[in-house]
Amino acid sequence: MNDTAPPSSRPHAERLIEAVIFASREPVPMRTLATLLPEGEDLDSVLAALRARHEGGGIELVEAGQGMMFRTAPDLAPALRRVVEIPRRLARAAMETLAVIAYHQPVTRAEIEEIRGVSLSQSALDALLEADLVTPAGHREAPGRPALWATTPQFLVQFGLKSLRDLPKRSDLLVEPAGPAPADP
Amino acid sequence: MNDTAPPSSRPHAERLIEAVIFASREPVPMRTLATLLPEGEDLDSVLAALRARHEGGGIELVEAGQGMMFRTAPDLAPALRRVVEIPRRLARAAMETLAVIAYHQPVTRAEIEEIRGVSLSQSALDALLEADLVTPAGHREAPGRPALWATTPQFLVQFGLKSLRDLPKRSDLLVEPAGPAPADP
Amino acid sequence: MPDSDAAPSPEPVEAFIVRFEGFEGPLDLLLELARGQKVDLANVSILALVEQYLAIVEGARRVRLELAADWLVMAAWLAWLKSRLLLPEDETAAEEGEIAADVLAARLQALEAIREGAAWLGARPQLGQDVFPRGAPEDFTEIDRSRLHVDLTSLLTAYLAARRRSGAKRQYRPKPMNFWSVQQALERLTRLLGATRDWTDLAGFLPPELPDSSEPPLARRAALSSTLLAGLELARDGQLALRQEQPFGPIQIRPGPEPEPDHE
Repeated sequence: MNDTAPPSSRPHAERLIEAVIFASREPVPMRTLATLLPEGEDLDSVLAALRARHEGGGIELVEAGQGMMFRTAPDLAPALRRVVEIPRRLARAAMETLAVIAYHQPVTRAEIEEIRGVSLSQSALDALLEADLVTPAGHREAPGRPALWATTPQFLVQFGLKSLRDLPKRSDLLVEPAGPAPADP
Repeated sequence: MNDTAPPSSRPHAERLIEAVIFASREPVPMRTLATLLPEGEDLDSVLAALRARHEGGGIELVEAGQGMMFRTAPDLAPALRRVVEIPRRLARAAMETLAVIAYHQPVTRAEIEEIRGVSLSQSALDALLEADLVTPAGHREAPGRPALWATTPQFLVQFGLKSLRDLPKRSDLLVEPAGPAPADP
Repeated sequence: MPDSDAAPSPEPVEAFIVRFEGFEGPLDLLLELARGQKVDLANVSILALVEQYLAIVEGARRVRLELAADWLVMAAWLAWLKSRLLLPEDETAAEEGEIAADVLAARLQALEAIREGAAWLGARPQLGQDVFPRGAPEDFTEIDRSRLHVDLTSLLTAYLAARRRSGAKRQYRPKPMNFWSVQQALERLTRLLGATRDWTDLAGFLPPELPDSSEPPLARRAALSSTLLAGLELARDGQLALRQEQPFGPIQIRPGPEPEPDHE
């Protein structure tokens, strides 16, 4: 065992994984964590112990994108906002555009406009690009070869999602399951 | 584990201070921390509790400058360190000098300058000496007994050559006649 | 306009006109109107929506003359839809109306789903807004620059660059080309011809500096052609004769005029 560590030391593997995730601003990929782990240790159980240890604390361990990260507990947000610098929130149009791209990706600008029923403002697209939430994803092989848009890995991190599958299903979003629209009387 | 705290069991003040220090870019000054504390809470005891909580873990609370910050435990540093090799490139002058020495060795400094058409900078020669690519090789029996330069065995290793004969012939390199020059290697 | 009996009371219509610019386009307004029906979106009355929309756009035009084109385009399409729904001319028109109403309902549902999706995203704790990452990340990466990145190509490129640079400074000095001239061949042939009686290979009269084919072939061929030219010159003057037994065979010479009786 480590002779420099304090006597009350927790398991080496847990300390190591805690340190590397804690030190990083971005989620640490599972692969990286696995390579750090001593032979024979199980990453899942180490992570479970770590999560339990921080439960109810000021920071919590979450899975975001393809990795693990610490972030502050959500209920502390109001108090933290007074101290930490906060970027502007996304405007409604940008947020809706983001939702369209998230649900329909890869999607063209024309399709976004069709779904929202309004033309896409440059400022909304700029805001999403600047926040690294969306990215061009090639072209559709159709007349004019329109550019396609998709969400970025940062999108998952920003909203604390493990993958795009974590997005609620369309049918869950509509209050009632969308049946066939009835004809008007 | 006896320290697995049930959710929200830790005091609010401790959670808040933990989160603020975690999320801040710089060490958080004591003054700032004090203003965040609810009336009647004592900062020193909160910090003491926080420090005790992380003792023996992967991270520790340390005082840096006039503020508090979290750092990974020093004993973990060797396990976390990752060495990335980024090989250096030789500067252009050093590379040219090396090439002239390789093709014309043993060669004097004056001859190198004559062939390159510019004076030889000490830094270029130093770089080659430091990289163990060239070495002094005696003196020319001529007025002033100028030092001669030649390539080292390391030069062959570095460029993956079995011997100097593996270098492409000068006549194969130079399309136009080279004019008066020392004999081919 | 027969709007007062079909459309709801004019009170909410006035409110909509006031907030007209708050809507993000016609579809946004239609969705808001559909929500106002307080029923599941799947059971919304398209006809009621159409009439409300037309009433609002009509009202807005009374207040302001200019109205963005997409509002009017939607109004025209809804007016067409209304006619198909209310008084279809025949079965085909009625069917067209039903399909169009379904399309509109589906578009409203799609927009509603996106609205809910955006709301769901907006309600999540957002990194940098509600929850915060490590503010002062530590980097454990060490960069080792002790190794050299070199290859043979860069060495050769450097050598050529060095030679080219110094070469540009040197004065151009064409290499002297020492070829055996016709004049020299003429002198040598005249001199040697005296010692010859019989047919002799032309190559035997080449200068002694070209003993064998190890010399650059260019110099040898130049000497040979000069000697041949000299031989032809002397033959014209009748001082010697030339013959070649077969094409590309050795050319031979001997002193004296053209040997006419040779074949007889």
